[in-house]
Amino acid sequence: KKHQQVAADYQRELLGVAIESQEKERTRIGKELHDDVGALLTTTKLYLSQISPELSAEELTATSEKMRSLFDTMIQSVRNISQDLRPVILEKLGLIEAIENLVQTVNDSSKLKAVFVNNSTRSIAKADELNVYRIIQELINNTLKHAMASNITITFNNEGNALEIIYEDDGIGLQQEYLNQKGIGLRNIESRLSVVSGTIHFNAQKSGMKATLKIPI
Amino acid sequence: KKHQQVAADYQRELLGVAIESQEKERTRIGKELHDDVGALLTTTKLYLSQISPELSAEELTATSEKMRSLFDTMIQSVRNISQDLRPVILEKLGLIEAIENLVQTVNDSSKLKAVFVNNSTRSIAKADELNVYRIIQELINNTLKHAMASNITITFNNEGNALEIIYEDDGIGLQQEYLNQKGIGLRNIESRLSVVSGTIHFNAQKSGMKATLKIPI
Amino acid sequence: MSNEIIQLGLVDDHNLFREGIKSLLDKITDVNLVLEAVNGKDLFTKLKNEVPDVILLDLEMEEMNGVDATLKLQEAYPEVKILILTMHKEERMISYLMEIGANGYLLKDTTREELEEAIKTVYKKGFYFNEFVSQA
Ligand SMILES: Nc1ncnc2c1ncn2[C@@H]1O[C@H](COP(=O)(O)OP(=O)(O)OP(=O)(O)O)[C@@H](O)[C@H]1O
Ligand SMILES: Nc1ncnc2c1ncn2[C@@H]1O[C@H](COP(=O)(O)OP(=O)(O)OP(=O)(O)O)[C@@H](O)[C@H]1O
Ligand SMILES: [K+]
Ligand SMILES: [Mg+2]
Ligand SMILES: [Mg+2]
Ligand SMILES: [Mg+2]
Repeated sequence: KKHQQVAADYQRELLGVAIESQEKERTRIGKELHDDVGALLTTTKLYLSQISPELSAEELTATSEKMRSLFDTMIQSVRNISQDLRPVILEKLGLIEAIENLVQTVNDSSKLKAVFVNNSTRSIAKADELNVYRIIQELINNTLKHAMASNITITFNNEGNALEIIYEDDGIGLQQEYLNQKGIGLRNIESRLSVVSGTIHFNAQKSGMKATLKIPI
Repeated sequence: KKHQQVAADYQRELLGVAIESQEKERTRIGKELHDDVGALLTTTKLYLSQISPELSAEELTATSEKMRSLFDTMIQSVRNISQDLRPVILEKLGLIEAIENLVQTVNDSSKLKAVFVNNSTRSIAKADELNVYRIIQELINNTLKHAMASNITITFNNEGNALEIIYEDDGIGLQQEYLNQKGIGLRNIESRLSVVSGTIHFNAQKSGMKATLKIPI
Repeated sequence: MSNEIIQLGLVDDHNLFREGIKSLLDKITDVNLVLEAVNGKDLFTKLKNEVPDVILLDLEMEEMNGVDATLKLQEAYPEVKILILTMHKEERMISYLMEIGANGYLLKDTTREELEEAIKTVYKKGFYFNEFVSQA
């Protein structure tokens, strides 16, 4: 096959994966909303329907106590879903702050220790930031899911006319076979890189995994 | 440019649009959840904090009445968002029922009259159904948004080894300029067609718009 | 009409929602909760010990969902009255479930009064559809 044909097929495959993964995400969120938030809302409304002037003071207090705790669960659940969908920090404060925030969340919510070293002085286009953010998010998710690592290090450098991002973990390492037969996560990374005209390179390592990304500034 | 190069560029452009539109949707839903459901939850919880044994019967009834109506709004919001994300009828009952349901919703919620005529006897692959559903959904949304039409007709026919879908409205018609300079909606249609190896053809018409789609069975 | 005690089953995968329904049932006389299950599969295991008169059945559940459970109940326990209890209000969903043998359909954002009426009506008359459903 000619080179260009291969390129067209490759882009077409990435498109298929992008659409498939969007639908997967829609299903996941739709289910979460419906089964979780929806069920909690209807449950709370059931308790509400029991509140009436006939109730004793104790019953009234007990019922509103139950409702209060259901509210806290719902508020947290809606906040998580919407935060996941829309990284507000990125929108408001930009990429560097948003990565700081991701790293902080990892440190707070898992045993892993994550570090972000920012040596860059020039930044990428605003329009590319969300794609880079999603890529780093997926790399972190993969470390959490697959690596059994203790440390993550993310480094930003300026390299000529590019932002260089080095992502490392000290887990079990990414085997060559997974790079040949990628999941949705790694292919989404490629899709986003294709959109920002960036590259990714997985460095051979004795242990852990190391990826070097270049994003044109 | 060579033909193949053009094909690769085209697929790459579709990919960019797909990712962009996914992020737009995430932002929209994240906002909707945060502003509609999240804010209402907080309000409802405030009402809850007013409920106590000291309230008079009237006050208690009035407060729970207010809460009840807030619950109805929130439940409806969650239902709408999740229905939009994940068409359950399609998942459980298949494409034909799901199109029936779409058409019914149009008839119930707008002044438009929509008709679905199903002459097909053989069906497309289960895996392609969601893409076809999303395409028809976008065509309907476009009619609702842009066409000022009174009627929509959707017809399914078998045409050799393909499902033929004819989509018609009697509105202002789709001008050639929009086909040259497509929005996200029309390009998403092309992306999904590219994934299912289908085609779309916009027929020249005196008035209204007519599109003929072919999806391989 | 004599005051028979209605034996009720409750099938839903959401623990807190089941709790909420149970707290309503506590205040309904003549209805006795005799079976509680977290999905269709669990239901059929428990039916071996106890067969209720009426089953409140959720639709979205892992292992075996409410649609499949309805189909299987029609086969194995046709005398049991099925009262669907769900968030879904799509007309096609309702009519499909009616076709395959559900005896009633109730939205989850119900009230104590409506729940009581639905259980008792399904038990006595063999069918119950609330206002929303009869508009369909
Ligand atoms: N940091 C890592 N350390 C070890 N193995 C990894 C790491 N990242 C990815 N892998 C391996 O590469 C595979 C492919 O990753 P990819 O993100 O494409 O898919 P996934 O994470 O399995 O699923 P998805 O991302 O679609 O939820 C993983 O299943 C895992 O085996
Ligand atoms: N049924 C129709 N009748 C008349 N004009 C139409 C119809 N469908 C589409 N158009 C025109 O084609 C344009 C492009 O449609 P497209 O779906 O790509 O974008 P959009 O609907 O404007 O925005 P989006 O779909 O991204 O929300 C529309 O803006 C509208 O002018
Ligand atoms: K029955
Ligand atoms: Mg992954
Ligand atoms: Mg559109
Ligand atoms: Mg459920």
